[in-house]
Amino acid sequence: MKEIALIKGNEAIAEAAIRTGVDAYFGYPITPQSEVLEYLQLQKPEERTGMVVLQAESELAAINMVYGAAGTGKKVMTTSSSPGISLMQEGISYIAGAELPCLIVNVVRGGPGLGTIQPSQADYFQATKGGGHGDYRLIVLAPASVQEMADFVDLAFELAFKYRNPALILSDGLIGQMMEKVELPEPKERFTTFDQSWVITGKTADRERNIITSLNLDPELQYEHNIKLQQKYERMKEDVMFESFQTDDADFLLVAYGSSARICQKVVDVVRGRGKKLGLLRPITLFPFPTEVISELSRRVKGILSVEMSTGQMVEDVRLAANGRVPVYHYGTFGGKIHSPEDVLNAIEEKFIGGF
Amino acid sequence: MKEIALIKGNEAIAEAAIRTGVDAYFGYPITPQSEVLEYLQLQKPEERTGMVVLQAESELAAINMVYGAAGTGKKVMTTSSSPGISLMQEGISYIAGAELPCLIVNVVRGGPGLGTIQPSQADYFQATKGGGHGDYRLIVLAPASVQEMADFVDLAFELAFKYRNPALILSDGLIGQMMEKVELPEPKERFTTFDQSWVITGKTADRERNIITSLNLDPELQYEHNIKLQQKYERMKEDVMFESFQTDDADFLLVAYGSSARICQKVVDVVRGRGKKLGLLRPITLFPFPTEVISELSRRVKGILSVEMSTGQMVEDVRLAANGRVPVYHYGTFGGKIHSPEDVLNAIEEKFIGGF
Amino acid sequence: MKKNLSEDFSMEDSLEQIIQEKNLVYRPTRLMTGATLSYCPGCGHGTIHRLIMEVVEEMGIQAETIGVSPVGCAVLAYDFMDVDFTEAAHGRAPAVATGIKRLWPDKYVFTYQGDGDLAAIGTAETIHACNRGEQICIFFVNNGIYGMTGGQMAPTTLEGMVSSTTPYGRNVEQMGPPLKITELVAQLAGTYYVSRQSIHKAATVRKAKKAIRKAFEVQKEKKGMAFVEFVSNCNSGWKMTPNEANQWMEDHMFPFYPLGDIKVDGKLVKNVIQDL
Amino acid sequence: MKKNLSEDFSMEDSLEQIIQEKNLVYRPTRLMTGATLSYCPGCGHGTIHRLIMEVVEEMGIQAETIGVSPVGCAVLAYDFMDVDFTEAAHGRAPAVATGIKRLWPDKYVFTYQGDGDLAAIGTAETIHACNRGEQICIFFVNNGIYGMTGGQMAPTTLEGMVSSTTPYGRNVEQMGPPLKITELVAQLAGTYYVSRQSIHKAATVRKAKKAIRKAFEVQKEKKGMAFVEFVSNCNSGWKMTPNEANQWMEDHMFPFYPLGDIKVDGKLVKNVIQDL
Amino acid sequence: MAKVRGAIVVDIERCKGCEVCVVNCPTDVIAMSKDVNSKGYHYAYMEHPDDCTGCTNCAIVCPDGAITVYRIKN
Amino acid sequence: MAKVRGAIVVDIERCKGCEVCVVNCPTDVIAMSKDVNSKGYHYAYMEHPDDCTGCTNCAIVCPDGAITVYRIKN
Amino acid sequence: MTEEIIIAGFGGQGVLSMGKILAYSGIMQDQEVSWMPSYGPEMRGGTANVTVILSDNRISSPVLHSYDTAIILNQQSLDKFESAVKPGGMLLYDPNGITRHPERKDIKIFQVEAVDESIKLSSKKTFNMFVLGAYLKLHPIVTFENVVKGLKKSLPERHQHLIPANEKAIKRGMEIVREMK
Amino acid sequence: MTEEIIIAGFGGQGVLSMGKILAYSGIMQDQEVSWMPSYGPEMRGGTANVTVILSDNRISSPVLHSYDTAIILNQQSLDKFESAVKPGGMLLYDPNGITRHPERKDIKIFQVEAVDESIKLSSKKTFNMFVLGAYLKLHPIVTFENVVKGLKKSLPERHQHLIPANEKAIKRGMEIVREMK
Ligand SMILES: Cc1ncc(C[n+]2csc(CCOP(=O)(O)OP(=O)(O)O)c2C)c(N)n1
Ligand SMILES: Cc1ncc(C[n+]2csc(CCOP(=O)(O)OP(=O)(O)O)c2C)c(N)n1
Ligand code: SF4
Ligand code: SF4
Ligand code: SF4
Ligand code: SF4
Ligand code: SF4
Ligand code: SF4
Ligand SMILES: [Mg+2]
Ligand SMILES: [Mg+2]
Repeated sequence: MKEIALIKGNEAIAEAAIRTGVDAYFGYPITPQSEVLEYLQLQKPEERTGMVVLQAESELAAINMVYGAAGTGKKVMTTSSSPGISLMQEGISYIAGAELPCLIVNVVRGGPGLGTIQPSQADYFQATKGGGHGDYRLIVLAPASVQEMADFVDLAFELAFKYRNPALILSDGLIGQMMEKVELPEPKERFTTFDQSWVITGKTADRERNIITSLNLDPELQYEHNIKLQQKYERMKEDVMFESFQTDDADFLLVAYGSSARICQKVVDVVRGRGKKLGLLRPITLFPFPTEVISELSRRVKGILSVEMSTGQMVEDVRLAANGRVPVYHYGTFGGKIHSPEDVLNAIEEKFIGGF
Repeated sequence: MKEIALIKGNEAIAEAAIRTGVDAYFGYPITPQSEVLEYLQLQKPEERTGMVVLQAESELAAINMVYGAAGTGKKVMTTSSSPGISLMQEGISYIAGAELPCLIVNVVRGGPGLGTIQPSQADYFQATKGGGHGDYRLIVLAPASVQEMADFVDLAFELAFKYRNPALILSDGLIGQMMEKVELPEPKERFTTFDQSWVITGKTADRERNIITSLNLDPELQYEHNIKLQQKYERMKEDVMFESFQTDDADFLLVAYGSSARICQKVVDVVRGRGKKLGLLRPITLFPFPTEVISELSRRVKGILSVEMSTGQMVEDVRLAANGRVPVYHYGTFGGKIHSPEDVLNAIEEKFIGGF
Repeated sequence: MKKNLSEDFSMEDSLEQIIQEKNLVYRPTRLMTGATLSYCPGCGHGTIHRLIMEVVEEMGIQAETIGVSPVGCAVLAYDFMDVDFTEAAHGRAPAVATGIKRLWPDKYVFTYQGDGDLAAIGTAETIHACNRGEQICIFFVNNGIYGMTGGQMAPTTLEGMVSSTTPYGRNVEQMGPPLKITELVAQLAGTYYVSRQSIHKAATVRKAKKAIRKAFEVQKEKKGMAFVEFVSNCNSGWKMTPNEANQWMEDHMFPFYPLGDIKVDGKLVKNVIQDL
Repeated sequence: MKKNLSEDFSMEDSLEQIIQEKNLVYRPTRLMTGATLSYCPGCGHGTIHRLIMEVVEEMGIQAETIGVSPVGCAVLAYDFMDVDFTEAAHGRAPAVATGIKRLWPDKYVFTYQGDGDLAAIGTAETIHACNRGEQICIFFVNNGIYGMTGGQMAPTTLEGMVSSTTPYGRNVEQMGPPLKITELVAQLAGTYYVSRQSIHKAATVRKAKKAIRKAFEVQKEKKGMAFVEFVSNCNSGWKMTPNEANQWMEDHMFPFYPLGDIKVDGKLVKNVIQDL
Repeated sequence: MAKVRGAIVVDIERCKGCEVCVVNCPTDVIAMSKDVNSKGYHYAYMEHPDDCTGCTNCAIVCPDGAITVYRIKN
Repeated sequence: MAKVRGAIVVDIERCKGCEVCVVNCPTDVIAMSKDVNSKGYHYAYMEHPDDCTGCTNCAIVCPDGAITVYRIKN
Repeated sequence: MTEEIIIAGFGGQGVLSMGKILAYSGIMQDQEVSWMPSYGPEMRGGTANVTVILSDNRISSPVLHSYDTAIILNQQSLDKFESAVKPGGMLLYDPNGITRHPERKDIKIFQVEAVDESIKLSSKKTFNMFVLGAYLKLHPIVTFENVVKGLKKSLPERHQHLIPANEKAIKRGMEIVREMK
Repeated sequence: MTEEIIIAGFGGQGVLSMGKILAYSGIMQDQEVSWMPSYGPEMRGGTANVTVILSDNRISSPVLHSYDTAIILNQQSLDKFESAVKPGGMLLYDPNGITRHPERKDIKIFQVEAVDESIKLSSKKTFNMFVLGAYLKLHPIVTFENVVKGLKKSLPERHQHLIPANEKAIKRGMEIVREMK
């Protein structure tokens, strides 16, 4: 029987990390995600599973510890929130360039700058388009419940190792701080079966040196390297994930991820209750983005509303998917303000004039 | 009579900064832009104009020195290249959040990670969509010549002070390292006529404290602050800038900025020489993006090719502008490899089948 | 007899007679804004704020003073001290202050930073601003913990000390020993005055204020960096009452972070090595 | 007479007789890959690489050793030293090495860093890795300049020294004095062995190699951080010939950066304060 | 012999009831009220006003700047 | 008395002509060639082979690891 | 069945843990639950609130702007949340420190003098359990047995000995709650 | 008129400054110019090249993959750029150190023995000026006077005394250039 717990999203991440055999965590405190490190330290994962947990001197150090440790081919992660994730951009670009698997969690808060510590979804661009320099992409997963906070840790590592690419869980303060009933993941061996031939272990006589680097002084080689990366990003499409709520017969479509999707679910319930055909498409992977299904739906619905706790970021990807076929609107609150189902309802009434 | 010089793009930035009365420069060496700091130090700007020049201990320190100094209401700048700019993302988000005018120059090189030191345009997303956290935008100018490297310094400050917003010059190693004939800007007083009421000067009896901050613990206030920022970003559209080459009668359109636009100019010349109607639209401001003119042109041309030294970034904004009216293709080299006019010609032949 | 005398006096001198403007011997400085401090009851931040403002008031330099607040409990310092302020990113206050001071060389610039801010994430900026001898004051509040984010371990957390990220006490094998950053910066040529103070007792408050005054005087004369550490309590983070916390501080913090001047007039006045 | 004797010998022993495998007394270690070094003629990086590999060879730990290369001229160190390597972002090598070592506690991990990398942008990572006493070796090449990017001022650039960003000499008023980071880290409890060496003369090379050996031994015994600085030339950046540069180094660098052990067996063996 | 007499005024609304003043008063003048202020804190007051010497100790250690001190010399 | 005799072999293509070996040879054995190698460097060679004691000084200071040393005792 | 509750008061009054016990109790009887706190910078004092949802179905939005029940423990919270109770819903409050009492006519209003009672019984630490008891009396959405199970689950080891006191407080809270007319 | 030139050789041979003088000379006679170097990490030795364009019209692309003229100073550069000369274009090279000579038949090929001549005249530092002279003899796109002006502009103060030597070298270069058949 599965073990049930009532825990915060942040704690779910930490507990899942221990259970699914994450080898190391390096992090630095920042609201609203400090519970991850705190929970780990309390649980003595060194004793439970041998997991290494270290509080770094900064997010900069943390991401570079992750970079170093990820080169050992083990499962390594960090968590932070918006300003801390910004500090990691150089390091993330290096990890992507060196093609290392690892997990980064951003429990987003309102920005820009110091902003607020309240929930936000305004780091979508940074997560999906590469906040760091150079052409790279992260695998981006957007959990919408505490259960998914727990489940996505292992999922993220599966994908990260499959593609040798950093994965990012884009959560927010709402899901991080909220408690829900969670089925805890089954304990898993601290061991991965992924190809480890590239790993730094110390060079033995039977092989060439393994080198973890993102440098190619020769632009021709770097060009080739970029092509390889692009092909990998293309391949990731096979792992695109989303969830549909009543989209089959929908006249109008909401697109929302993470906590906004939770709120929109309620909206769909309410609107359906009024007999109107509203559907919700929830991207689970933000990269790869579920472009195809939205493109498909855009042929069937009369309009699309992208709902985000931002001034309008994912809406661009939705528009690119709809490619002018139907109007694509944006509704958002931001700066740490959370929209209520009522807010979204109002926006729907306003945008889909006559629609409801 | 104007003074003519043969200097590198990087030196043009530095000389223009001295001449147009920039008050301070804080920076850290990185190829391919170290000449900016080197040129400044050689010129003794402290003596020439009183300009402050300081080599910081890192890009992190540099951007935060800029943040501090910009609060004095003076003209303050930094320059770096891709990895260094990634390190600045937290600071840039703070500056945008606190609404401080300043100038950041990114002389882009190939990424991701340490990548190469050769020219690239792969930091477009980072520059235009906010590589840092939270909803903010930079004013982004893309020079295509050494002359514009010189001219855009003052232009950037004009815009930065007009909107109290950080401006970024998105250049690359090609323009930074290249020498061209430059008309040097007229010397200008080290003085700005912009509103300085918000500046930290020391609180006098006749006013309230001036506070530079990006913090609003109350999400309602941060929400209001974000709305104010959004309105500002909307207003910036009045300063959108672009250059058209033979777009009036064009059947097909190239869109390219910066050094790619230089290469595409040659392509237009060649193709026009063959009697085919190719045009080029060069965005000068990447934010605000010339969405309207491209949208307009998309009603008239048969296809659009976005040419960038990246795996495809600006092309998204071009697609959003074309909104499905015509096919929008991408052609790019990347990773520090520069495309030649011939490369682009081939791409045109391939994409616009039958077009040429 | 004395007591009787005293009782006599109390008969004549009613409180009303004493509490008169002419008898005023201490009022909180007007350079505190009056806004309710956001700090926990008994937290030292308020006292340090007030002392800084008293010195600014006494030196008459309000109109020339700019503060830089950190990310930490004192992030809102600008709501309380009535001078112009810039709020810096976590750890970057010395760089921010450098930027301000280089452009306003004749104004007074100070940073106000916690131990997480100054000695963890901001280590590089601290060391280099001190090494360059920036003409600023750094006021460094060492409460051995990250107060604002809920009491996590700071670089200054003592060995064995419990925090929310060292629930079983700081294990120096794993996490390293507490860092005496003040002793380190004292050795840099750019620092001119370095001192460690506390503000939990009336006597130490008086000394601390003198140190703050000295720091501003150093800045006035452009002699280099003036760096004053305040060992203070975070009763919330330590999970004690304020008075318990202050007592614990005397018993545990002071032996490791001894009070007093460390560098005066550009010269070390203490064997900083021994103390490390 | 002696000379005659010598001439006699030269008659008998032709070069062919001497140059035989059995007479071999020195060959460059096989743990250098053989790739042509990307360094300028006479640059010390090559020698330091070789010494590290000689020690790794002698200790027989190639299969357990992982290097971390910096951003700096030695960025391509992994092309030359025949061990597994990770290339770190500018200044972050100590954090990267921490990550590796914490997961491979029984392997040997070393960083190789320049003065810009270690003492400017990487100051925080350096101080904190040393303070935590990470069980790694840091090999720190102090050439007083940013070699790779074209000879800009480093934190270690001497007073008055010309570089591409101090074309009129380092002005310590503006830019601060050179920073002796090695003396600072020697004072942290986490460092167990700290030494300063040079590799421009045969005698100093021999000493330097001993220091490297000692550093690896410390790591073997998990005693804490072993930190070895090499004062070296950047003849390109200094705009001198290699031999001029080495002479200049003796005349100018060594007085400020005196050679020798600073901390041995966890104890300071030098008055680091005096030297600051 | 001239006797110094003092008095303090506590800004009840600013007081957070931390009791730091209490232990810093050399003559044990101060105690905490039974009542709470509008923020729910028990505030400081002079329980033994006669013993106050106006030494200002309490005021200068008060983190919230809640105390004003008066003194007369008789 | 037994006399030590040495010899060095310079890997001409590895040598970058830095001359560090030259000043480090106690017996002034080494000089720089007039010719250049394929990278354009004048390389080191034994100008006075008879004086070489095989002390290895030159080899251990050579940044490019271009020198191998042999020695015999007679 | 779905019950959407806001609990609001001063930090330190046990608002969050009351919500947590409620949520745990829900789990004990196989309900879906969510517990969404307000959060802010660490500071003693200040206000705190938590939204708790118990439901037989999957819970969509954990964020609400209107509630079936509001449990209110200070004036600021009353000012903020009185209007957020759904028509026909319920407001339960402790009158201690309240200067402006609730006025709505379209909801049911109840008082529990938990502060006074907890002082009276020298049981200040279980103050929030009196309130919880009052709530359970009015809305027995979870059984007493499950609440005790929830308590056991949510209290750390070192506080398990407090369970009897808590049980007592809950029961007493059930007795002293009264409707306002 | 537009002239697109690549100059390539070892670092230290004065490739970049030759290009710079040429560009300056162009400016002196009111042409548009661009000068685009290869750049890399600081290291003595290695190869260096620069693309120089002189034109009467606005210069579009400063990056080229084919050239009117290639000036080649070592074998690697010859290998790289021989094929990039436009048909009908010109290749000028110094035979010193060249093991595989240019072979194209559709371009004009010239030699200047600048290394030898500069050694002969003990003027190794002005080596690149012999090459420049040779080029100018073949392509007098800028006048000698303007080249001297360009020299003056591009040399830093401390090297101005070298101008006469440079002038001499240019003139000598003009004399010793010869076409290969
Ligand atoms: C880049 C970044 N990382 C982390 C944080 C979160 N954070 C805020 S305050 C703080 C620590 C504050 O501790 P300290 O400097 O000791 O100040 P105190 O609150 O103890 O006075 C942290 C880690 C942040 N805001 N930004
Ligand atoms: C974040 C970042 N900033 C700056 C640079 C540019 N950079 C490369 S190497 C270097 C300095 C190297 O100097 P040092 O560490 O002293 O090494 P050396 O080359 O002298 O051996 C700099 C600033 C970079 N690559 N990344
Ligand atoms: S958390 Fe600690 S440092 Fe922050 S206000 Fe409270 S007592 Fe002071
Ligand atoms: S630039 Fe300096 S440090 Fe770099 S290889 Fe050359 S001499 Fe060595
Ligand atoms: S002024 Fe002195 S004597 Fe009076 S209450 Fe305060 S501390 Fe006590
Ligand atoms: S020190 Fe101040 S805040 Fe604390 S109890 Fe005394 S008067 Fe109140
Ligand atoms: S081995 Fe010794 S004696 Fe022989 S050449 Fe080398 S340094 Fe000179
Ligand atoms: S030290 Fe080595 S590289 Fe330098 S000249 Fe001698 S043999 Fe050649
Ligand atoms: Mg602290
Ligand atoms: Mg260096």
